[in-house]
Amino acid sequence: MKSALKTEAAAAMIPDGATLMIGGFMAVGTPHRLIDAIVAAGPRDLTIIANDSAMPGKGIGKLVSAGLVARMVVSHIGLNPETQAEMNTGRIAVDLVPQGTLVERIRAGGVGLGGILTPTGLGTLVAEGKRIIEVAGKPYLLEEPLRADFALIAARRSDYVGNLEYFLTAQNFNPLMAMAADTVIAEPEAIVPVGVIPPDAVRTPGAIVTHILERPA
Amino acid sequence: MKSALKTEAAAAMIPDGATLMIGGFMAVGTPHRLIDAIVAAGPRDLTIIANDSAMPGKGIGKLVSAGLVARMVVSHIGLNPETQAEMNTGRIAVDLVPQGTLVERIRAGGVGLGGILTPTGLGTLVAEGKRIIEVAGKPYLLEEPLRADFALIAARRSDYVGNLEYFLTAQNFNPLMAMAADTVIAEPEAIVPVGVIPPDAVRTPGAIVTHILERPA
Amino acid sequence: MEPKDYIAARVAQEILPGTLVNLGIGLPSLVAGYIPADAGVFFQAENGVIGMGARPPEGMEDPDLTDAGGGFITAVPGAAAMDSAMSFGLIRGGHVDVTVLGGLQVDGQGRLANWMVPGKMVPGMGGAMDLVGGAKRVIVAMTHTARGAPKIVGTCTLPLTSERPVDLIVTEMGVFAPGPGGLGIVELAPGITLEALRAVTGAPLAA
Amino acid sequence: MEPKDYIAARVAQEILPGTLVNLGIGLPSLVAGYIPADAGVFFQAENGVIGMGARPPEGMEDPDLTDAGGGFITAVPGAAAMDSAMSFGLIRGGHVDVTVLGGLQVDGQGRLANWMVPGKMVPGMGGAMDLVGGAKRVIVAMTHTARGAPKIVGTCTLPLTSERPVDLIVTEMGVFAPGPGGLGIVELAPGITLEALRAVTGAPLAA
Repeated sequence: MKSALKTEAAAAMIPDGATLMIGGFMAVGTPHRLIDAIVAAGPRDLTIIANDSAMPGKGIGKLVSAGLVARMVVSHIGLNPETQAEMNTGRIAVDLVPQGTLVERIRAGGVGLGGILTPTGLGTLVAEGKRIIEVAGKPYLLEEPLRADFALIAARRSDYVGNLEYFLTAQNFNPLMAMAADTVIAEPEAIVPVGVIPPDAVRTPGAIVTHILERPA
Repeated sequence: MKSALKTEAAAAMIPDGATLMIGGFMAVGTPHRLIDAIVAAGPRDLTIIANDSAMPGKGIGKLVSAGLVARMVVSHIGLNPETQAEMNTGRIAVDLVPQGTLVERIRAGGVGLGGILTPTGLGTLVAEGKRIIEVAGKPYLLEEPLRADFALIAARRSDYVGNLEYFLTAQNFNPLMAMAADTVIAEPEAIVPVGVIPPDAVRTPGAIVTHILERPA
Repeated sequence: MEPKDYIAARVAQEILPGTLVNLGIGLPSLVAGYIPADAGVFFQAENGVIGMGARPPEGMEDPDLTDAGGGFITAVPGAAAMDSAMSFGLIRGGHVDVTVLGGLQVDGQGRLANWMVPGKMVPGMGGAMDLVGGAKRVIVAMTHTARGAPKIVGTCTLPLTSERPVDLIVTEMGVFAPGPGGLGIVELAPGITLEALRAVTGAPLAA
Repeated sequence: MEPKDYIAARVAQEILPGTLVNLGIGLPSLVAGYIPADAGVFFQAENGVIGMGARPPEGMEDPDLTDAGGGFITAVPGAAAMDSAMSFGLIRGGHVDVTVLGGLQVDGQGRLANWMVPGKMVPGMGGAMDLVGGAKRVIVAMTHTARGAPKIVGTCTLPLTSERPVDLIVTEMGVFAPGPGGLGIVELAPGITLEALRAVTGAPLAA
């Protein structure tokens, strides 16, 4: 059982230079209250692992605008001209990763795999500097696992065990990232009593959730 | 939309020498009606990929007793003395695979990975004949994907799109195997109208299910 | 009819009933409007839903149901929601029947470039590399030229999306099947001559 | 008290409140009976549930809720069901705090053999190799001898389960921490002398 954590206390846990996985897809399924609190706390030189950098003024875009980000590992920055500009000036180092490969690298980090073999990226810029392994006569790129210091997870509901339920397309990377970080902070829209979420509706078991964020104000 | 398939018609699709993935864990979450119909139809020299061979007279154990199996890729045969005896006489070739590795090999076959790297099995009999790949200075076994001609899937509910819902520990390997076979036959306990299963309760999308078995008699 | 509408309508003819289809953002997303509702076609949005429906009426948008471009959508009866691992497992595992994508360049053999213009525009590949590599059939839907210059070229000068060739190219000038022997002509759009096509096509036409 | 009950009760003292625990079948499964219900310990059954509870009253068994041995169980409030990929992802990804497993042999450095006796008994490894390699802490719970022969040996003659050493061995004779220097003695069971231990232990004791 976990008691809910104050949003400011959660943000204060994140030091300069931390690596954060942040759930969401174009700011849908992103932990918005945590991001606002991190912008207020202002840790520097963050590495962000996420699907995308959203848009200026929304979700992860707020961390970019606040100048807190040193490096991003993402699949898409097309809707955030600020990220593109910061990449071009070299202020933010951006690793672009095919979305499916990003998913599998995060999953590998969470489930203890040493890497995965994928054809995605063969013969493209993505293959540069990577090992090619042949299996059954076909070449594959060896892609290595990703892990983070913190995973910031948006969920629809949590109970006080930390079991998480997601909703429609707000699920996306959240359950994968919750497996792949040393400290997992879940930001639910609602917290319900233990026993209310049916076992088959739980997508992230509470055993791997370190902290539950307090209810929205 | 798919109309429900007669059990006998489903069993008749399976030729001699076919490779079948069959869901279930000690006969829980196993498609029992399909297995009975296959025993009746009697295809020979089957390869079975499954967690275990259950017990004599139950689930996959019936296929073993009927003498239909030439090869098994499983993690456990401890509760089925018939499988052990058939292995010892060489009548059934048994590949024993660590359960977590079996899961990941099936998943790899379903999601298009060329293989996965795992520490499980290093320094044991499981490592024999396998490649060892180093990532970040640590050794891992390269484990190759598994696929099947047919996946026989047990589900709690299906709709006529083929969307599948599972229940508690009857889920186990079913959603993974449904991704990894050329033909997917789902045996639901109930079939409900389209739109009744909430999108977030679907664990196997109907788009990958080839046939839905008729309701239980 | 605008070129993009012509292209979208023509691509729609390639979509068989009962299939699972992923449409890229922009022009490809228009294809959905030309598929009959009773065709049993399910559209995937790779951010995590199969059974994407049209934009909801105003006031009925849900912030937790969007497409891969972040736009509001609906869910058709029989829709399924999923995480990114399942969504891309479907794409990379060969479970998506058709993907329709835009293109910056395609060569005569079908190699596509659609994710960056070095030094100018680097949006990232998103799911494009996975889709081109993983879908059973890949269709490029694009205008035939960009500011007068051919987009079907002898050799892509932009970074490739995949080394796997696409299966079909649909433009306002026709339908083309790229192959080792060059660009095959499946059909020419009404009023387009071979000379007119050749003048704005950078790749050799197959014999 | 039977040796197996003594062992199970002693292992239970190693389980911290609020942890995620996987118990093997047989002797290890008895450990659950010695953990207070209010300790916030969640038990995983690797066939797909966290929050496994006791056997249900007769007539209230559910065929879709079983443990990894196929026996009927209940689900405690806050339980979560999952597929095998998630269940083993938790095990292999280091999310399980403690696993308690039986053993056929363990050497003084902690290498465990518990999945086959060549030519005699080949049940298969099930999840044992994943659990030994993946759990944060691995405890072996077993009787000290089998038909009078030591089960803690100088070198395992049976095939290893993992090259990763286990953290603790609990028998009816005491609690032992294997290590590179040999078998460390954490405690001796009441009435057990060092001589008595040495007589039935095949591995060198650490200084």
